[in-house]
Amino acid sequence: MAREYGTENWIEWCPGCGNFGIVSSLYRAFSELEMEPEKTVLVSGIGCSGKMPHYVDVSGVHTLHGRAIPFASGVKMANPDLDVIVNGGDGDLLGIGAGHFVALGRRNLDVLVMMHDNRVYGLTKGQASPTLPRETQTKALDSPNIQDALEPLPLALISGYTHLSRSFAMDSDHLKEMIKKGIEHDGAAFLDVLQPCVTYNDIHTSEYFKERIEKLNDWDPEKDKNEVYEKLDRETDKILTGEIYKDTDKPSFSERLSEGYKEKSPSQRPIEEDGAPILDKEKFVSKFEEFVVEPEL
Amino acid sequence: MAREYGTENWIEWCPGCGNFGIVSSLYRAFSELEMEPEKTVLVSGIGCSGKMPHYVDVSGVHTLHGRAIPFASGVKMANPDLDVIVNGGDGDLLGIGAGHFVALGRRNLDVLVMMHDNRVYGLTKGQASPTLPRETQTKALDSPNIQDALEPLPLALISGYTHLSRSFAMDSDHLKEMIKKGIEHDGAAFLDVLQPCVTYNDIHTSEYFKERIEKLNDWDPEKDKNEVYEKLDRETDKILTGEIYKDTDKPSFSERLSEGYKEKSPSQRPIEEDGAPILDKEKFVSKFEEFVVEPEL
Amino acid sequence: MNDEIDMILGGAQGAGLETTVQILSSAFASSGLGILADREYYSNIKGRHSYVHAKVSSTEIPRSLESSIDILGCMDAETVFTHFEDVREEGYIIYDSSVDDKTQDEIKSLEDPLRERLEDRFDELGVEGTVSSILDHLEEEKDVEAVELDFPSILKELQEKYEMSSSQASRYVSSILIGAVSGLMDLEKNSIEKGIEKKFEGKEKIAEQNMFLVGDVTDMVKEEHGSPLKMEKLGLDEDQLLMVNGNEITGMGKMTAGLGFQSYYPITPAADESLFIEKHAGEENVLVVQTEDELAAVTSCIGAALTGTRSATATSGPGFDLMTEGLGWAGINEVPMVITYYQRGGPSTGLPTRGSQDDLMTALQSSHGSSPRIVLASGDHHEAFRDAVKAFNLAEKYQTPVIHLLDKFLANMVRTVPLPEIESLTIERGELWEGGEDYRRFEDGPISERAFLGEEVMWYTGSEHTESGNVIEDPEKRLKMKEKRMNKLDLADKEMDEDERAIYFGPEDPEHLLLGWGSVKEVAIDSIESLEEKIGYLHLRTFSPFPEEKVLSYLKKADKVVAVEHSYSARVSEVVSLKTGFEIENEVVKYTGRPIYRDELVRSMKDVLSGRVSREVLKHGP
Amino acid sequence: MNDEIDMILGGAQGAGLETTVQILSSAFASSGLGILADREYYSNIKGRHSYVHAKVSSTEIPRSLESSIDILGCMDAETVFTHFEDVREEGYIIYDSSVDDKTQDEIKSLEDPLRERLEDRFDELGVEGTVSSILDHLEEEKDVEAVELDFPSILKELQEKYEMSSSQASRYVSSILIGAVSGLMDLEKNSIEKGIEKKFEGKEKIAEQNMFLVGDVTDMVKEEHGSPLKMEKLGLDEDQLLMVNGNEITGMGKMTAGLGFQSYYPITPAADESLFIEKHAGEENVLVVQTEDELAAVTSCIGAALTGTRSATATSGPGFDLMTEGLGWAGINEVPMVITYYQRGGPSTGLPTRGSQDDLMTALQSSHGSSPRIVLASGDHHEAFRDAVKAFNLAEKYQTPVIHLLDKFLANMVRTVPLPEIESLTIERGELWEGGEDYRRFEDGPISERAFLGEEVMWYTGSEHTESGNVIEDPEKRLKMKEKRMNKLDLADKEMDEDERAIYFGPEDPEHLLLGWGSVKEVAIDSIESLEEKIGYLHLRTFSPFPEEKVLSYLKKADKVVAVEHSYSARVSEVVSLKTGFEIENEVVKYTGRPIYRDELVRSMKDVLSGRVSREVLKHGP
Ligand SMILES: Cc1ncc(C[n+]2csc(CCOP(=O)(O)OP(=O)(O)O)c2C)c(N)n1
Ligand SMILES: Cc1ncc(C[n+]2csc(CCOP(=O)(O)OP(=O)(O)O)c2C)c(N)n1
Ligand code: SF4
Ligand code: SF4
Ligand SMILES: [Mg+2]
Ligand SMILES: [Mg+2]
Repeated sequence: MAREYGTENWIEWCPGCGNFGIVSSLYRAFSELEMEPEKTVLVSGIGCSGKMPHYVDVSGVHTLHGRAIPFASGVKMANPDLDVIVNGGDGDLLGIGAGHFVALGRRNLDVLVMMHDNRVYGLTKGQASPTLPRETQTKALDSPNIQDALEPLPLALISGYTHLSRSFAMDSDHLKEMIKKGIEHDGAAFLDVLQPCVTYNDIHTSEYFKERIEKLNDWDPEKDKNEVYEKLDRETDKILTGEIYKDTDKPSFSERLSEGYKEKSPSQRPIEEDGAPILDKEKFVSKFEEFVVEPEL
Repeated sequence: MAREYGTENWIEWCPGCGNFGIVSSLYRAFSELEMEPEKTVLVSGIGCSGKMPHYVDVSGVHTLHGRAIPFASGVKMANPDLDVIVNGGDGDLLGIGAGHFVALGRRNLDVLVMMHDNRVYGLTKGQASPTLPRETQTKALDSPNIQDALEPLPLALISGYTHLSRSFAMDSDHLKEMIKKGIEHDGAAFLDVLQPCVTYNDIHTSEYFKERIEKLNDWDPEKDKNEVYEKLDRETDKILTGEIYKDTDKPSFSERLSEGYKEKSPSQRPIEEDGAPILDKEKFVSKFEEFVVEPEL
Repeated sequence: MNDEIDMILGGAQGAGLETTVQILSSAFASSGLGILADREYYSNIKGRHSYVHAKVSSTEIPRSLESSIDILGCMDAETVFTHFEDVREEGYIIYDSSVDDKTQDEIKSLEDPLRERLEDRFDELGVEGTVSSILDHLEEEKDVEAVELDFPSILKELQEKYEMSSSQASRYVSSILIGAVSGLMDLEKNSIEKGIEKKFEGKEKIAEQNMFLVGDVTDMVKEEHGSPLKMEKLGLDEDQLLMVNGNEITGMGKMTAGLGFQSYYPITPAADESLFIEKHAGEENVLVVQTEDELAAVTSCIGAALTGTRSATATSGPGFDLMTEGLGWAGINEVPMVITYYQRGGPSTGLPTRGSQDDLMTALQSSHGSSPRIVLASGDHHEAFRDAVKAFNLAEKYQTPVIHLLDKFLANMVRTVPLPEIESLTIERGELWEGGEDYRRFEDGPISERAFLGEEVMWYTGSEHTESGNVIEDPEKRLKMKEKRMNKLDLADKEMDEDERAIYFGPEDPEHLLLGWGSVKEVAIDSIESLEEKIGYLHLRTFSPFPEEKVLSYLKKADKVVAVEHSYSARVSEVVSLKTGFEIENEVVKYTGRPIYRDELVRSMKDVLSGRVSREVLKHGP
Repeated sequence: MNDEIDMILGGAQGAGLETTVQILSSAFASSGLGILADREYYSNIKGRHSYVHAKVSSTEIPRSLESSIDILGCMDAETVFTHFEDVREEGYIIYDSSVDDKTQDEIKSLEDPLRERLEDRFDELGVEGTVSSILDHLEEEKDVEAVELDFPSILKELQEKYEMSSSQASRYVSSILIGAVSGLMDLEKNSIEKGIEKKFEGKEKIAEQNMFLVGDVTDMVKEEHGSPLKMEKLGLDEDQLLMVNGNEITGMGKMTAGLGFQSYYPITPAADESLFIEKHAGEENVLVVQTEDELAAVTSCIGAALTGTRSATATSGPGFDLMTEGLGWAGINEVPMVITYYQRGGPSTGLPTRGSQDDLMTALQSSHGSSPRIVLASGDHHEAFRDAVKAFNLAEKYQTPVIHLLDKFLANMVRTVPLPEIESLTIERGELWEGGEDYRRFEDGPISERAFLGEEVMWYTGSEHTESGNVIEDPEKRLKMKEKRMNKLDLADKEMDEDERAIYFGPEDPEHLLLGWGSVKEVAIDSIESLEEKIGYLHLRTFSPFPEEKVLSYLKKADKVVAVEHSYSARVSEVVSLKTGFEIENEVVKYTGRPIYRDELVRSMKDVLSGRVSREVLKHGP
């Protein structure tokens, strides 16, 4: 049975903001997957995008600008039974948080990262974000952008993410599917969500995206990286959406850990019995045997 | 006439360390380019690699772990007449500093970044660095590495660097040439230097690299990114060295700035005359005219 | 005729309030009135309630605000609900009569706690809860006059006249408020016109439409209510004034000082300073760089400073936290650089668009180990300008980082101020290398001759180092170099006039003392004047080096000392105790992030001076 | 027979000193001797001079070191040059006679300042400057006996016997030193054997070769010099001891406390703790994660803590700076997490492998805004263990971050200690959610019932928030929530025994008081015992909440109060002044990064107590 995943909090976004599309697709994906609210954790950074967890009735951790990924990593590593989803802005994930973005790929930790790709810093009033192309001048900029854009998908590919997809905030059916695929993937998944910012980005509007989006059809994402890289060629004026890359061979982070971890994760292990440490004196001495000296007197 | 670029400081590296090869190639490159010591600035991070500036008789800025690139960027932006070269470890540039590494590419600032790629954290006694492949267990590791390696060249390519090369610390002639090409390039250049760490990396030794290195021959680096990406294919057991990619079309950072900047950079502009601000009362009032109110009484 | 008017104008974030305020302020200023306007808003782009709380005066430039107001200008019903209790006896509420029947339940953007308080309050007052019921109540109880305007029909008229769509017309609500205020105060038509022209420069059509609407509403209001709030027109005694907020005046100061490089990563309430500088880079060609994060902002700023460029970065708490490692590097490397630090409500993301003075200790103590830093704090627009210049002079003179503390209140506070006295400013670059052989960056001490990168070969390192800047671990060299650096602060302490570091306001030989810093300055000065007791205000301007003697001399003479601050625990008392051992026993604090109002400070001071309480927590302001 | 021996063993970093010390310490310990060994080294992997300074005792576990020594064991000439003046009358120098002719000029790794001092010193002493000239001088002036060993020929013998290459043989120098010390002290052969076997577990051949060499040299030395330093063999009164350094015992404490997650980014001197835990993760399965930087270390640690896992991270100054933003988030979100903070020489990279206590204010004040944190500091191995456990209990009890301060001295200090009393430990998890409807994470106060992520739906945010953890800007809610959090610290202050937060050592009713914290503890205790004056030592263990009453009561009673600390400005005095207003007027500080020696502390205390000086800066140790 589908659940309702909304909360009673007033939604802060500007009327018409693409984030409404994202949150409603998320509700739908959660419903279809029947996500358990207590076992699902949305982790976000700071930005318009970062407010998302307050509007979803699963656990939410609204963190610091740029740090959603490491917060989420700690949660997931300590309790792998939770489904952990990161929502970040493009500034959040690829500007101040770029180092963590790259590092998550190296771990292939089973987390879905959804990037609200609006090409501006929404919440701080419209500065250029790392996905805004050079020479573009959006509304709040005093002169055209002088930094080049990063390409999020190739970057994620290089970083080691094993599931890559892109969708559009205004195409709820498609986005919902991509969210589901990202959640279901076992490993680090990255979903680039094209998100119109109606207040500050007067260039990459809904129409702009609609005109350029080309949905991947008949594309088997389990491909070689080179092929994927080539497919993502940025020189064309098309923006591909869909499930672009998938690698199920590479072990996820928890598979890389010891057997013991898989059986009992850090959050599940008991640490005391009647208030006394599980690691009692006897265990202590045998565990740290090499440090124990028995003086011969 | 060639100059001597050594200093009198005792060199701290372990006997046999690949860093000796790097510094001597740098001396040679500087000699051949006749670098002016006052106009040349070596900026480094923290690590064995970070000690480099103290051994070279040009200006040296030994900064913080991970921050060599932004320090260097400030120097170069404020005084574009200086030749600025960054020396960083693989941990320094791709671990703690990965965000800056990516950001430099977006600016295409005219700086050469040389990465001492020894695949370990040398100065902190041999932990895995971001270029150490998964499942590899170097000397100081208690168990095999569980994080995947980053591929530095593809990452630099994606990030927007316009000059990419690789060389080997023990091949001084080749490395010297790569350093020269990197310095001469106008834009962000990245040079991946394979560097044996004789103390902590017993896997990626000099022999290891020698067996695998394949020098690029007849390769015109002014190629399309896809082709370069494919060429760098990591699946093979070969390690390509040489000048891999070059893009001379993309404007460098200073070319992106205003005419005024090009004429007089921040460091060259006078700010006072006889102790009084250049921006005097009259200039002030005309500059900030829109804030000036003349009450009509 | 009035010589002072207090007002609040409110509306949803993004609905045009900014425009209203800019045009009105400019009109006030060009009519020769002094203005002070605080801007309150949520961390939100559109939809949350925001307001401007202002005082206009015909006799002086106002220094502080009152919690009660003469005019409440409401763009929407939420403004009525949020502020109705602040209107004074015989005050005026301008509002949209088409929302007469609205109740708070219909207003989704209202936060729950306020909603609950309103419910209780309506019960208490016996008010039904519609907008009109509130207005009725105010009229009955406080003789407050409602300036009823039917916004939709007024806009309709505009829409028809200029053939616009209704959604286009809805953007002109700002001009309804302007017109109403203008009517009540009988503002000169051409001062409003000037304001509108300035605002809509290059968009004549829009300017015309706004003028039409303003004129229309002005007439309506005058007809109905007269101009009961017409102001005396003494005017201020200056022929040129600036109308600026704190971000702007600080940016102006930095540019006057010769700023060449400013790095920043966007953050409220600091970013506007950088954007201001970028926009006005002009022929001075200041390079403003948006970096990838604050780690890069501080380190690129240091890099630029090493080339001899006057370099700065601007940030607030979260960004500053990330800068502390870089700050330590700048300290050990004796780098003259400036961090302009705008405090906002913490901890963590806290109240990101609200004011605070809670980061004093952070500014003084962050970054591990010890190295000298200079910490200045500005209390108003004038100080902000002068400190911005001074910061660079001190940074270069003592070759050490300078933190310039400001806050959100000042950053967003618009004010008319006299033109800064640029003639009296000097640019001091400190000891510079004059050329010669064998340059060593850290030779002699405490101040070494400084050469710029590009002039000589030199080394820098964050490790302990020799005079040449090369790494050393030798214990005696360590002692020497550490002392060299720390001695700079002692030198600064000797050389910097204590009278500039702590300024006293008030009667000679005060009985009691109010102690504060930063943006409590003006409300403190106004308050001591309103108190019967003989009380002075000691204003701290420099925290490092700390003006110990002067501060102690005032503290010791006072009967009661009261610290006033926007923080939970009166940080200034902690600093005073740390630096002098003097324990300040009374405090008035506010940490809601809203400004301190004169009347609440006066009231609380009475409580404290009478000995009834030793700590008072202020709360006014929604 | 001796009951105490002081020694320094020195050699180039990476040349085998570590092995020497491990084997010798283990031999001492298993002979029932107490040992304390400080490890001094450069920020360098190979080649720079490093040494171990130890005290061995047959009557007790030593608490502090002396600046002069009985044995100087030199692996190379640099050791002779660096330490020769520290050898006592009638002491012993073990050295390689093949370097007899070496002069300091040939030793490239010597730092220039030392080189210059040596030159002057040789002039003063009228010594030529070769190794042998120094030994001659010592023999003449101080009756110091040289234990001459021809390292090359000794190694040659080994080489021949076991058919190794000369470069292989050169790695056995460590055993020459072991043999010589063993000979002078007449150590039991089987205790050495045990040490060697432990060190070379699984490498029998190597163990055998080392044993051979040790035996060989022991015999040579005994023959030539007898065993003048044979120790009494009273032994310690325990049948099981631990031999551990501070990193290890802290790691053990954390694991005993139930640590489940530890994040770290490598940094000296903290990293070894994490590596230790990783290595011993065992069936407790502690997850140790090397993150990409400290920003990730602190934030992933917080994330893990939210799941109910006892989580920690360990770092030192530069890393802590980067953690401060995260710390504020943990504060406002009431997250129980532990930062184990190992101080080292600052500012900036400073002296990265040397000790300091200069980060006290940093630990207390970093991170903008205000939120509660608990700060503990350990003074020795025993305290480190107990505090590691306590840190988690307090973090969970008060639902707030805890900073556990340690330093490089303790981190690397090897010591024999009694087995920790695990039986007396409790694990306290604080108020936990017991289930029910409508969970709200921040309900009630000051301590809310805590549920873990995974148990209930809940929200966290770094912004000011409601009881549910949703963003709010309402001023009254702000007041309430801020107070709720700050009140936790008041509660902790009430509940935590002041007697555990500040511990007094010394005579009843002392005339004077020495005040310190962290690793000055034991040298302070030893020193007051050596002074004639009636003086006590007050040891601070908890800085937040600060044990104000107890501290003040001691301070007020004392005639003179002297602060002792490894820092430039005696941070503890600043904290005391800040918290109590009491100004401490005397201080003994050391900031070379080398430990404080008992004799120098005693000497300086005499100067201070006599009133000759109020500040003394200690310098001993190369
Ligand atoms: C350390 C730090 N620096 C700066 C900020 C200010 N800040 C808040 S949101 C934001 C950027 C938002 O842009 P993005 O991540 O793209 O999110 P969006 O609002 O566009 O969804 C910034 C810089 C902050 N909160 N913390
Ligand atoms: C903020 C901070 N964290 C950690 C360290 C400790 N540290 C010093 S060097 C180093 C890593 C060195 O590895 P790499 O960058 O690969 O350089 P290498 O020594 O291998 O040349 C680390 C983590 C530091 N100095 N600063
Ligand atoms: S500013 Fe842009 S991204 Fe933010 S809520 Fe408004 S429309 Fe959306
Ligand atoms: S540890 Fe490795 S990288 Fe560092 S100096 Fe030694 S060999 Fe070179
Ligand atoms: Mg964005
Ligand atoms: Mg490395």
